Amino acid sequence: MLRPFELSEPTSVAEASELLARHGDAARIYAGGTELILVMKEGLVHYEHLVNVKTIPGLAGVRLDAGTLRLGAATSHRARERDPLVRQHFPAVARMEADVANVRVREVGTLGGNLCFAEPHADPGTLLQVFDATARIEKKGSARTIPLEGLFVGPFETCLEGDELLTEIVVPPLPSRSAAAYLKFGFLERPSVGVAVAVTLDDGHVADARIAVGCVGPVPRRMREAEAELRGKPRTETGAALATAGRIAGRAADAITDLHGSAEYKEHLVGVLLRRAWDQALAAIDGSPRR
Amino acid sequence: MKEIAMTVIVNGDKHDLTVPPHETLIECLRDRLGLLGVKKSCDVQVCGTCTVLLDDRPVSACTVLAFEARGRSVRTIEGLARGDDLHPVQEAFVEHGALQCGFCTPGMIMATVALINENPRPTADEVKHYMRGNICRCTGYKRILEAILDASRRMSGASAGNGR
Amino acid sequence: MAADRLTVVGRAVPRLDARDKVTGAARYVSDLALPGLAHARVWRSPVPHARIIETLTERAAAAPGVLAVCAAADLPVKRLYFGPAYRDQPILAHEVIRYAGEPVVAVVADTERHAQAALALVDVRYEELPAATSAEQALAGNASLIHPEIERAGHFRDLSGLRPIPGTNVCQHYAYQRGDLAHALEDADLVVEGVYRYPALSHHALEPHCVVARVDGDGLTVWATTQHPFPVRRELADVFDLPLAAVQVVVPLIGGAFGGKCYTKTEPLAAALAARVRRPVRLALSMEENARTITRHAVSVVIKTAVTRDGTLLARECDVVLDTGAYADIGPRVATKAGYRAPGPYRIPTLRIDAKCVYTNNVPAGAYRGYGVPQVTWAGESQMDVIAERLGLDPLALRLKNLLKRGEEYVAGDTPIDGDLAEGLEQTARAVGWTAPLARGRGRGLACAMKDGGGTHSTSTAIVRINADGSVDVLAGSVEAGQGIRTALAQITAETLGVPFASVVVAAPDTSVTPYDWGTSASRSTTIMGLAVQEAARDAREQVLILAATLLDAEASMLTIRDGAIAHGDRAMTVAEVISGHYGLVGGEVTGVGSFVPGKSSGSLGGATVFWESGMGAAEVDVDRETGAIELLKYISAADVGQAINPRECAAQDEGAAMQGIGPALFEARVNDAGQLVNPGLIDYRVPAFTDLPPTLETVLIENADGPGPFGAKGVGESGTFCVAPAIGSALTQATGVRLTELPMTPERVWRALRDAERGSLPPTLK
Amino acid sequence: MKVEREVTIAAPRETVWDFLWDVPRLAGCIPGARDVRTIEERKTYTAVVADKVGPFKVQFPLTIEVVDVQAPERLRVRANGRDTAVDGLVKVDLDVTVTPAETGTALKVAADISVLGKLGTLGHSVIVRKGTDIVDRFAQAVRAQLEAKA
Repeated sequence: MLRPFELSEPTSVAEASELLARHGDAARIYAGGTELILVMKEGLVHYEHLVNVKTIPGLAGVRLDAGTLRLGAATSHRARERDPLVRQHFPAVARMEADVANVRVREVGTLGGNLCFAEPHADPGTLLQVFDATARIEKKGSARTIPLEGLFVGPFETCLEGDELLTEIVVPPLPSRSAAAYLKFGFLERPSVGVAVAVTLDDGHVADARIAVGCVGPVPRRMREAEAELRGKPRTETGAALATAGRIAGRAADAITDLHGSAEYKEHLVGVLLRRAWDQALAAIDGSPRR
Repeated sequence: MKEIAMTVIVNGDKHDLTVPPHETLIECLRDRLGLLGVKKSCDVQVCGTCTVLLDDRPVSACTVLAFEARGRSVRTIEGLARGDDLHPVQEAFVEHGALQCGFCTPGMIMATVALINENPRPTADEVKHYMRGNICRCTGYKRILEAILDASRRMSGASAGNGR
Repeated sequence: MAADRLTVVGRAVPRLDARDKVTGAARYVSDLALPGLAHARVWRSPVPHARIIETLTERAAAAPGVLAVCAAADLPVKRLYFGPAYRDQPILAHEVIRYAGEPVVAVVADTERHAQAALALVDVRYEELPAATSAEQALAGNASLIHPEIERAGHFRDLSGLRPIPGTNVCQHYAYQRGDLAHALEDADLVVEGVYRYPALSHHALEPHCVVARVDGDGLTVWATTQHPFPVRRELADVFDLPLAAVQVVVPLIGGAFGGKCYTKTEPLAAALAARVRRPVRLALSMEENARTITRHAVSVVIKTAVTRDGTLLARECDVVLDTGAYADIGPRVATKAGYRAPGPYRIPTLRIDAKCVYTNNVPAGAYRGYGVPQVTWAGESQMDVIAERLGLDPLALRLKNLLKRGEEYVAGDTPIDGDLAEGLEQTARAVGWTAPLARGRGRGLACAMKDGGGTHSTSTAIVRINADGSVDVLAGSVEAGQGIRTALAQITAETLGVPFASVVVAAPDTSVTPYDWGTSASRSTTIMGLAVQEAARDAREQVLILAATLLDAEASMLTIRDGAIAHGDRAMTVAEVISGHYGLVGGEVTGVGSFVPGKSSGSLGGATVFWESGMGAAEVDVDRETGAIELLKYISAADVGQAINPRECAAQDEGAAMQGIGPALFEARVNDAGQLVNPGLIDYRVPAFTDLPPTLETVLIENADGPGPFGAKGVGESGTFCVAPAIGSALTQATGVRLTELPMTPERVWRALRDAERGSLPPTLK
Repeated sequence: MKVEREVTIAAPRETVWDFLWDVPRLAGCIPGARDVRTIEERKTYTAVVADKVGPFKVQFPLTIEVVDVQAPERLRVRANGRDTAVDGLVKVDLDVTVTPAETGTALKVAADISVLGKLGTLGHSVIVRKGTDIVDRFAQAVRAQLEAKA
């Protein structure tokens, strides 16, 4: 049962930022509420003041800007799951969104809410990193853009200042002869292991390889040491490199033993999902000129 | 604490309400409007017994706040039948025995209406994916799947009739 | 009455409660509101074992809207302890806390919000005690006694013979032996032994427990989500020292039960709080609180089987240990039944069974669909496959060779086998394509099991009232928890009376109106309450025919009722006309009474089973070798229903039971960390979802009209849960060569077994 | 939930053992601990431990009880406390062993941490990670104190 709180409905980022600054720790941004309302109902945390960002025009929307995908922080998972532009130009993103939680959470939950609540067992924060996505963070009078990877500080913790709002995620297109893929594993309500890859081929070689692992560690992270194993390899001789990259990424993921499984098993799964996501990405490249 | 005045259309009826921000949609529907067909079970958005349609989209009434229905339409299980004339999905659930204890049935049916509205002839796998968030502990899901596929056939085949 | 001349029984008529349930009109206890209703919330212990020093309730009592804050001593009751087997459970923890989650203090307030807010102001000072949070720990020598002395409740005849082991945490010890064990072991060509483990489960019926209690005058009315209205009435009568007639228990529709709502749970607390505040009180639990109220028993089984080279079973030894948690609930009977059914549906000359029901500092364990059979079948049937493999025999042939035949004796004194087990298993094997070639990497497995159905010494009484307009009221204490009992009883009544199905209404159980019934569990209601209803309907029918005979001037024995009318020569009268004709006014009614009382016999459990409920299962799986994930492709379940009263509902019961078996087979389990339940709610406790429906889920109904129930019916509620785990387990083995002995067969466990097998270390089970 | 960490400290065993009884400085090594008070010398202490996981702040008034002392090699302590705001309860059984090692002293910290009540539902993995993190930082802080001093 929720304890009472004040709701304010600013109509601009500046107004929202001002409200957050004024109320400090007692205030929290409220978008879809699919995670925030749960922990408040559970009594784990209480905010005197919720700042509704859905009343700020311009935060919801999916636009394609010269091939770059601009995702409003307040757009729902279902919007990206079903948007023709996303499905055509960023099919991996649409597929990932289609498997987030259940259809009701996807109808209401937003990208900004998912990323800023920063529950370790989540999907968008992992996949979007392999697109080198950036996050646009605004507050009254100023704005900054950071790599999405930098947003996550720890479980349930981001780098946002008290009066800052995440307003947009910008997803640049992959180069030609590229494709991304995301696979996850687990049988509980939240995923146990998530691996994203983006592969670029050039003249039969791996021109670029990007790998991100989520759900296993405290935050979703790019695995650059593992990526180095694959860059430059002939596409037909990546077997050994993928195995090594899988081991490196598995260890670097900082797995722990918990309800989702043992650390050892999670590390193993990182390797398995990496190879399968890799194969899926290559198949996508072969399937069409650019994905 | 400032209450929010709002107009909402629930099952076709207009209601002018003032709700505190912390009131959930299920509290509003059950306690204020007496719509006891909306069921509360897990209260953490997993089981789906509280599924209602907000502008024809399935949401968890246990976690969506009541004021979010401001200026929008809400449809609950009570709003499907027209008098004694059941909605095709309701009919299919009865005929296929797609219910036993009935506690998941209102949510299951509302999610099905939303599914068919969005995807008139879903495949079995599409039904399973869409309905993954509606838990049933009694039936084993087989007859619910059959009822949904049958209802989708009838509704898309049904030119006239109440294929709402 | 031969099956072909049946007009209502045997037909898939729509459920009586279907329309209300698909329109949202169905009402459950959790929907009930009464004027002046107060709301209760419970402060639960965070620790598994402690001595209560002091309960600090002043601040909570002063909080807004609070009507009362009660610890055990504050409850206006004559008897604080209750329980169906032992009177060992306090309404609120008294002096000692025995499990994490145990209710210690209750707050009653005018609104739920006020009750919730006041709960945070309750504090309890306690001194932690060493806790035994597994059966092994509770059986260890140094374990402290969780219940130094226990008092038998004396409510049930079969539980009067309980045998706790003094000075230990064993609250029931069932032992049975026949034949010469040493001799059999010598004669055997192969002796196989194994240890099998089944996890504790949460019922997670979608409607959590809910009770509304009201004290009026000197009596008490309780609306409760219970499967046992009459035993709850008896318990409440004891707690408040009231005559049974002054206690009314009403049970509307229930949102799923599966055994979790058997016997008494939160009813005494709600009633005591209502008595304290002199206002009706609603105590509605959350799903997480449900998981801290009742569970399925975690069970370990050490099983040893002696067999000849050609696969003839000579002897079987079963040592079964059940973790029954802090309070016995109905655990002692579950342990007894688990032991009794451990050997399996086979002809085994020599047996030694030992079953122990062990107190621990975990959440109490009680009834759960299958009542011990899925746990012991996991062990027994898995071992049958080990034997088949070691002897190089086909698992189907090995079972057919040893399955008891119709008329054979399972145990001296118990009812001979009343079904054709071999036919059921063969049909199951055919349906899964047992002999068809297998795609690469896949595997098939099958299993069979049986339980003594119908409960022990259980009795039911029913009343059938034919009203003056010909409509019929059935008054029966059976609870509708989704299994379709109201529809079945209406079909039995309509068929027996010869009136249209639509004219029959089945009342909700209300102990002040519906006659005594032992309870709704053990797949008993269609058979036993069915017989009572059938007898009541015959009684009413005879009375109508006698009245009609006088009005039609005919011989009663010559007359019959068909479609609500009695024809004689060219004259015909409707039942309504007969009744109002007799009473000479529009009113009046004919009332028939019927009851079922079990016969007396010696059987090992002190009572012969009413029927045998057999279940067969076959599975086909594929296995992802890299992740260990088992993909269930096909599951076939066979149920011997004798005569299906409603074929669709029978099949639906079996499919639902199978899905409840798929959960613990593949992923479902409570995680207990030193007495702390780590996964109370549905985010971390995985119940089967839509995506777990295999491409093929098929039920085979076996109908030979050979059951003791009306029209040859038997019970079907539980058999679908029996065989899922062992069938999937042996399919896994056929596909990959590895064999697991502990459920659930999660991907990680399968992966580890595959990896160990690759590294050449002996697969864990074949010691 | 059991967490074990071992660090070798470049300091003689007696120094490490004595440090364990220098309550104010030892308390300084417990992340988020303050207001450490001695109730009964070498027997019972109290302290307030505040910490947070993202937005979820907790504050536990801990009573710390020395359960067993086997000087100079083993010390067992039990701490528990309740955060009434979040209705969470933490229980820690700490088993600290101090044994000589080639390059100084091996300090082994074995903690059995259980977080109960509402807080427990935050998610099993978060608690396991937080518990591991606290024990790590405690062991490192002790080493830092002793090696700086030595």
